Amino acid sequence: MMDSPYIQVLPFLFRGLGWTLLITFSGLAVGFWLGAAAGLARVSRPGFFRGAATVYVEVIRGTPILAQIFLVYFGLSDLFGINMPNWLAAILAIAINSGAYIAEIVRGTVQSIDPGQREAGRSLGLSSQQTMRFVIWPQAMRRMIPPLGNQFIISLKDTSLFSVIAVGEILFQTRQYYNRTFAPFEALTMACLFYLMITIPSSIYLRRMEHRMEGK
Amino acid sequence: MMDSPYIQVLPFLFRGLGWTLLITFSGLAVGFWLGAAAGLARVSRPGFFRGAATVYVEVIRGTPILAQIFLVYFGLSDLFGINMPNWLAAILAIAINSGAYIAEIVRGTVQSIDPGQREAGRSLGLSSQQTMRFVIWPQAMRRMIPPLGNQFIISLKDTSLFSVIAVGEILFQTRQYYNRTFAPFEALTMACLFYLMITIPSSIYLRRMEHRMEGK
Amino acid sequence: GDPNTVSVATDSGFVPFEFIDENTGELIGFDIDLINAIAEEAGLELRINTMEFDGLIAAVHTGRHDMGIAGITITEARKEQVDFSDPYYDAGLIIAVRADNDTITSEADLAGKRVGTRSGTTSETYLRENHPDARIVAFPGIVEAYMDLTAGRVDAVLYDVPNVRYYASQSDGNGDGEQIRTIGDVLQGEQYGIVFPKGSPHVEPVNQALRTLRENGTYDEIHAKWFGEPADSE
Amino acid sequence: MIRTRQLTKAFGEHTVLSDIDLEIREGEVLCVIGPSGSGKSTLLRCLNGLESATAGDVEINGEPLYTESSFINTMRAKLGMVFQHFNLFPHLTVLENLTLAPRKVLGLDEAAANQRAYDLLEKVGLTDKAHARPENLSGGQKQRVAIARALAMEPEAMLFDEPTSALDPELVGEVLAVMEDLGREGMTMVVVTHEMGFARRVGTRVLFMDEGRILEQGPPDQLFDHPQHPRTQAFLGKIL
Amino acid sequence: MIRTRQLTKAFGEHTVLSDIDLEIREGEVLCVIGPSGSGKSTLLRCLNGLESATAGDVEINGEPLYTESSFINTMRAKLGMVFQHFNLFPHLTVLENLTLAPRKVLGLDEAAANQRAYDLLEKVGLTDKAHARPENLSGGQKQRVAIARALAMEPEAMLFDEPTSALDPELVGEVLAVMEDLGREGMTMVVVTHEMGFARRVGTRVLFMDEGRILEQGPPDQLFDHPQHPRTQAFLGKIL
Ligand SMILES: Nc1ncnc2c1ncn2[C@@H]1O[C@H](COP(=O)(O)OP(=O)(O)OP(=O)(O)O)[C@@H](O)[C@H]1O
Ligand SMILES: Nc1ncnc2c1ncn2[C@@H]1O[C@H](COP(=O)(O)OP(=O)(O)OP(=O)(O)O)[C@@H](O)[C@H]1O
Ligand SMILES: [Mg+2]
Ligand SMILES: [Mg+2]
Repeated sequence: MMDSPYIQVLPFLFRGLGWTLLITFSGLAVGFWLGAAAGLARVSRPGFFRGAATVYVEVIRGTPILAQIFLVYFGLSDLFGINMPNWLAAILAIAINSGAYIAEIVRGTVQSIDPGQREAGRSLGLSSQQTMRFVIWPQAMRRMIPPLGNQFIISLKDTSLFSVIAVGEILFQTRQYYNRTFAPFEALTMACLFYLMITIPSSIYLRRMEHRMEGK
Repeated sequence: MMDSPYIQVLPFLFRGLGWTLLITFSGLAVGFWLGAAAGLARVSRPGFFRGAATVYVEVIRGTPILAQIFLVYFGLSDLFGINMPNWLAAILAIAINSGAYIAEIVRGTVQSIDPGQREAGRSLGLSSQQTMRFVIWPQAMRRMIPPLGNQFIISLKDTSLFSVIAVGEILFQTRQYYNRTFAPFEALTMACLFYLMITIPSSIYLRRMEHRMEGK
Repeated sequence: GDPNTVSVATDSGFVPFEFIDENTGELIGFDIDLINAIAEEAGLELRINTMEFDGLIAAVHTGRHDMGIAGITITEARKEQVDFSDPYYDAGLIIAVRADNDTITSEADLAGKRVGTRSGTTSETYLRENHPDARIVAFPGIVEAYMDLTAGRVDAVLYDVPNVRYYASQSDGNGDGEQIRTIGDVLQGEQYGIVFPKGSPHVEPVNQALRTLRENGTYDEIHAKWFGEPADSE
Repeated sequence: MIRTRQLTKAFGEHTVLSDIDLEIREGEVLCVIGPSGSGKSTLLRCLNGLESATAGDVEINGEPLYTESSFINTMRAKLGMVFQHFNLFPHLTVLENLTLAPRKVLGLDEAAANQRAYDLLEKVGLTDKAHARPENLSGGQKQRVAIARALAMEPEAMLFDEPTSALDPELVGEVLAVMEDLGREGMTMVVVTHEMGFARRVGTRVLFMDEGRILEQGPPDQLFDHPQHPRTQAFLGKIL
Repeated sequence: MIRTRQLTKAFGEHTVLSDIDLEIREGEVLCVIGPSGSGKSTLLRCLNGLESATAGDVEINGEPLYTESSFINTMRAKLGMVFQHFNLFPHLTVLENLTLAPRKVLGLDEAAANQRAYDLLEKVGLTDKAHARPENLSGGQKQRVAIARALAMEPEAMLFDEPTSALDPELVGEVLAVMEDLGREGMTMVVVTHEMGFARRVGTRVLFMDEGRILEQGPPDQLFDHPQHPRTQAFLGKIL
C-alpha cells in the first residue's frame, strides 16, 4: 500500500503545489495591473496607448503561451541582458499572458456599464479620469469577478507548462517522479486529481456567484 | 541577409506548419463529434449519459492539457499497451481536449434556441430526436460557428505543446533550429509571427462574422 | 550584483549527473557535487538554475547564465558559441534496445529503424550525420525517449553511456525483469566540459580549481560516490 | 372528443391547474379567457401533452394521452397548436415549415407534402410566400403560416394560445379571418383569446378561468352580458 | 445666461441640429417639445458639453463652452442635468450619490457635503432614504434623488431630458412637484417634456423642434392653443 506509486508521488505533488500556487497568484497579481492598464487603454481615445495596448493584446492572444515562455526566458537575457531565475521568468510569463486576457475582461466589463453612468458623472463636472475612477471602475470591478476567477483557473493550468523550463510546479514534480520510477500513469492521474481539487471547487463557486449576480 | 537566423529558420517553420495544421484540423474534426455527443448528452434527461458527459467535460476543463497529453501518450501505453505514434497521440489529445470545450459550446447554443421551437416541433408530432435533428440542431449549428472558430484558434495554439513529445510542429521545429544555432530569440520571434499569420486573420474574420450575425 | 555570485545552468533529468532526488526533491548528482566543490575551491557563490537541455547552451551563449554544467560534450561546433573548461569526464555514446530485441545487434542495424534521442545533444548530431536513413525522434527530455523505447514506439535509443547504463540497470531493478539493455561498444569517445559565455573571466579559475580537485583526491571521491569506483579504473 | 378528468398540474409547490373537468365536443369552438397566470396556456399544453399532468387524465377520442411516449407523439399530431409567438422554424422556408412534419411524422413523400402545403397556403392566402423565409413575413403572415403548418398534419382539433396578442392591431384581422373560416368549416377549436368580437361571432362556448380553476362557462353572449361570478364580472369590467 | 449661435451638430452624414440660435435668460423655464428624433436630447447635451458641437458656439454667462477640457468640466458643473433614466450611481448610497461630485469637484469636506446633501434630501422629501441604495427606490424617488444630486453642485441652471417619461403614471406627479418648486424659486430650467400641464403651469416659453430646427416658440398658452406652423399643429394634434 505505502509503496504504491499513487502514494509515493504525493510528497512530490505537495512540493509542486506550493510552486504552482505561488506562480499563479503572483503572476495574476501582476497580470491584473497590466491587464487593467491595457484594458483601460483600449477603451481610451485612439492614440499611442490604445494602439500599443491593442498590439499587446492581439499578439499575446494570438500566440501559444509556450512560445511566450521561451521568449521571456531567452529573449529578455538575449536582448536586455536581464537574467532572472526561472521561477521569476515563470511569474513574468503568467503576468504577461494573463494581462492580455484580463485586458479584454476589463474592456468588456467597462464597456458593459450603461453609458448613462459616464454621462451622469461628466454632467456633474467630474473629469474623465474621476468618472472612470469613482463611477465606472467600481461598478466594472464587481462584474469582473467571475471572468477573473475563470482566468485564475486558466492560468493555474498554464503553470503546468513551466515544467519545460524546470520550474518545480506540480507537473514538473510529477515528471521528475516518473522519470525515476517509470510509473507515468499513476503519477499523472494523481497530478490531475491535484489540479481538479483546486479547479472544480473554484468553478462551482464561480458559477454560484454568477447565478447570484444575475439573480440580482 | 540570407544567413540571418530570421531567414534560416523559415524552412523549419514551414515544415512545422504542415504538422500544426494537420493536427489541429484532424483533432478538431474528431473533437467536434465528441463534443457534439457530450454536449447533447449534457442537455438530455438526467441519467448515465448526462452524468458521464458532465464528468468528461469537468475533468478535461479542470486539468492542464499538457498533463492530458502525457496521459494519452504514456498513460495509454503504460496501462493498456496501446502504442500509438506521437502524431496520432497528438491528434487524440487535441480531440479529447477540444471535445470538452466544444461540448460546452454545443450545450450553450442548443440551450440558447428559443424553447418555443422545441414546443412547435413536439406539438407537430415530431419525436424528441426528430425535433433536435430537424429543428434545434440546424439553428444551433449557425450560432456555433463563431465559438468553434475561437476553439480552432485555441487548439491551434495548443498544438505547440506537442513539442514535448517530439511531434514536428512549429514550436518543435523552432527548438530544433535554435538548439543547433543558438539563436533562440530570432527563431521564437519568427515562430510567433507564423502563429499570428493564422490566428489574427482568423479572429478578425470571426469578429466580422459575429457582427453580421448580431446585426441580423 | 556580487561578482562572486555566478548563475549556473543545469539540466534536471540526466541521471546520475544531475537529477531530482525523489525522496527529498533536491537536485543532486555528480555534476552538482563537482560544481559545488569547484565553487568552494574558487571562492564562488553559486545560484543553480535548471532547464531543458535543448536550450541550455543557448542560454549560456546569450549570457543568461554565467556557466553551464550538464554533461555537455565538448565539440568544435559548440566552441564557436561558448567557451569550455578543461574536460572533466570521459564519456561516449551507446545504443540501448529493449531486452527482448535481437534484430538490432549493432550500429549497422539502425537503418530504417526508429531511434529515439534527446534534442540538442551530440547523440542527435551523431545520428543525423551517421544514420541519415534511420528515423530519428528527438525529445526535449531523454526520459520520454526511454519510455518510448519500453513502450515499443522506438526501436532503439542512442545517448550518453553513463546515462544509458544507469537506466538499463534501473529498468531491471523495477521488479518486472530486464527491459532495456545496451548493445555494442561506445560509439564515439566524448568528453564533458563546463560551458561559459565567450570570453568569460570564470574559465581560468574553474580550470585551476578542477586541477586542484583532481590532485587532492576530491574528484575521485565524488566519482566514487556516483559511479561506485574511482575515475582511473574506467 | 377531448376530455379531461380532474386534471391537476403543479410546478413544484405551485399548483397551476386544479381538478379541471372539461369536455370538448366535435365542432365546438371553445374560447378560454382569464387573467394572466390563471393557467390558460398550461391547460392547452396539458391537452396536447407538452406538459404532463401531475394528476388526472386527458382523453382524446376516448384514448388516454398519458401512456408511453411514441403514443403521445401521434396524439400530439392530432391536435394542432398555434402559439402566441408563432414559433415558425426560422431556418426553413414557408414551404419547408409546412412539409417537415407531414414528411417525417406521417411519412408523406415530397410531392404529396408539397401539394398539401400549397393547398393550405392558398387557404390562408399566402401562395406567393411559399419560398420566403419567416424573417421576411409580417406578424400576421407568420401567424397564418403557423396555422397552415398545424393544419398540414390534418389535426382533429386546433388549439390556439393567444394567437393575435403579439400582433400589431392592424394585422389582427387577417388572422382572425382565417380562424373564423376554420370554425365555420366545423373544426373543433380551443382558443385562448381576449378578442371578444371573435368569441361572440365564432365561439360556441366561453370559459372563464382564474387561479387554475374553471369559474364559469356558457355561451358567449350569456357569459359576456350576464356574468354570474363576481370575479368574472371584475375581469370583464377591466378588459371590455 | 445660456446662448447658442448657429449651433450645428452632425453624427457622420446625419445632421441632427442645424443652426440653432437660442437665448435662455436667467429665471426662464424653457420647455422643449417635438417628435422623437428631432434633436431635443442632442440640444441639451450640446448645452452642457456632453456632445461637442460640429459648428457654432455655446456661451454660458458670456463665456464660451468649447475651449479646453478642464474648463468644460467646471462649466458642466454649472448646468445640472437630469436624465430620463435617472442614471443614479448604483454602487453608492443616496447620500454618496449626492456628495461625490461636491467633494471631488468643488473640494467640499465630508461634513459640508453631507450637510448640503441632507438639506437637499429634505427639499425633495427623501431624508429617510439617505442610506438606501438606488435599487431600493421607486422610479419617482430615484428621479427626485437625481434632481437633488444635480442641485448639490449648486448649478446656475438645470437641464431636464424627459424626466418623467420613464415613470409609472402615478409617480409622475411627485417629480413634477419638485420641478415646479424649483421653477417657482427662480431656477433657470430647460425641460424637454411632453407634460403639457407642467409646461402651462410652470413654463415661461415653449419651443417646438423638428428635424433639428426650432420651428416655433412662444408662451405656452399661445403655442399650445394657437400653433402657427402646420407641423406644430400636426404634432400637438397627435399628443394632446
Ligand atoms: N415551466 C414552468 N415552471 C414554473 N412555473 C410555470 C411554468 N410555466 C408556467 N408557470 C406558472 O404557471 C402559472 C400559469 O401560467 P400560464 O402561462 O398557464 O398562465 P396564462 O393564463 O397563460 O397567463 P398569460 O395570460 O400571462 O399567458 C403562472 O404563475 C406561471 O408562472
Ligand atoms: N451618438 C449618436 N450617434 C449617431 N446618431 C445619434 C447619436 N445620438 C443621437 N443620434 C441621432 O440623432 C437624432 C436626434 O436624436 P435625439 O436623441 O436628440 O432626439 P430626441 O428629439 O431626443 O428624440 P426622443 O424624443 O426619441 O428622445 C436621432 O436620429 C438619433 O438617431
Ligand atoms: Mg399564456
Ligand atoms: Mg431624447
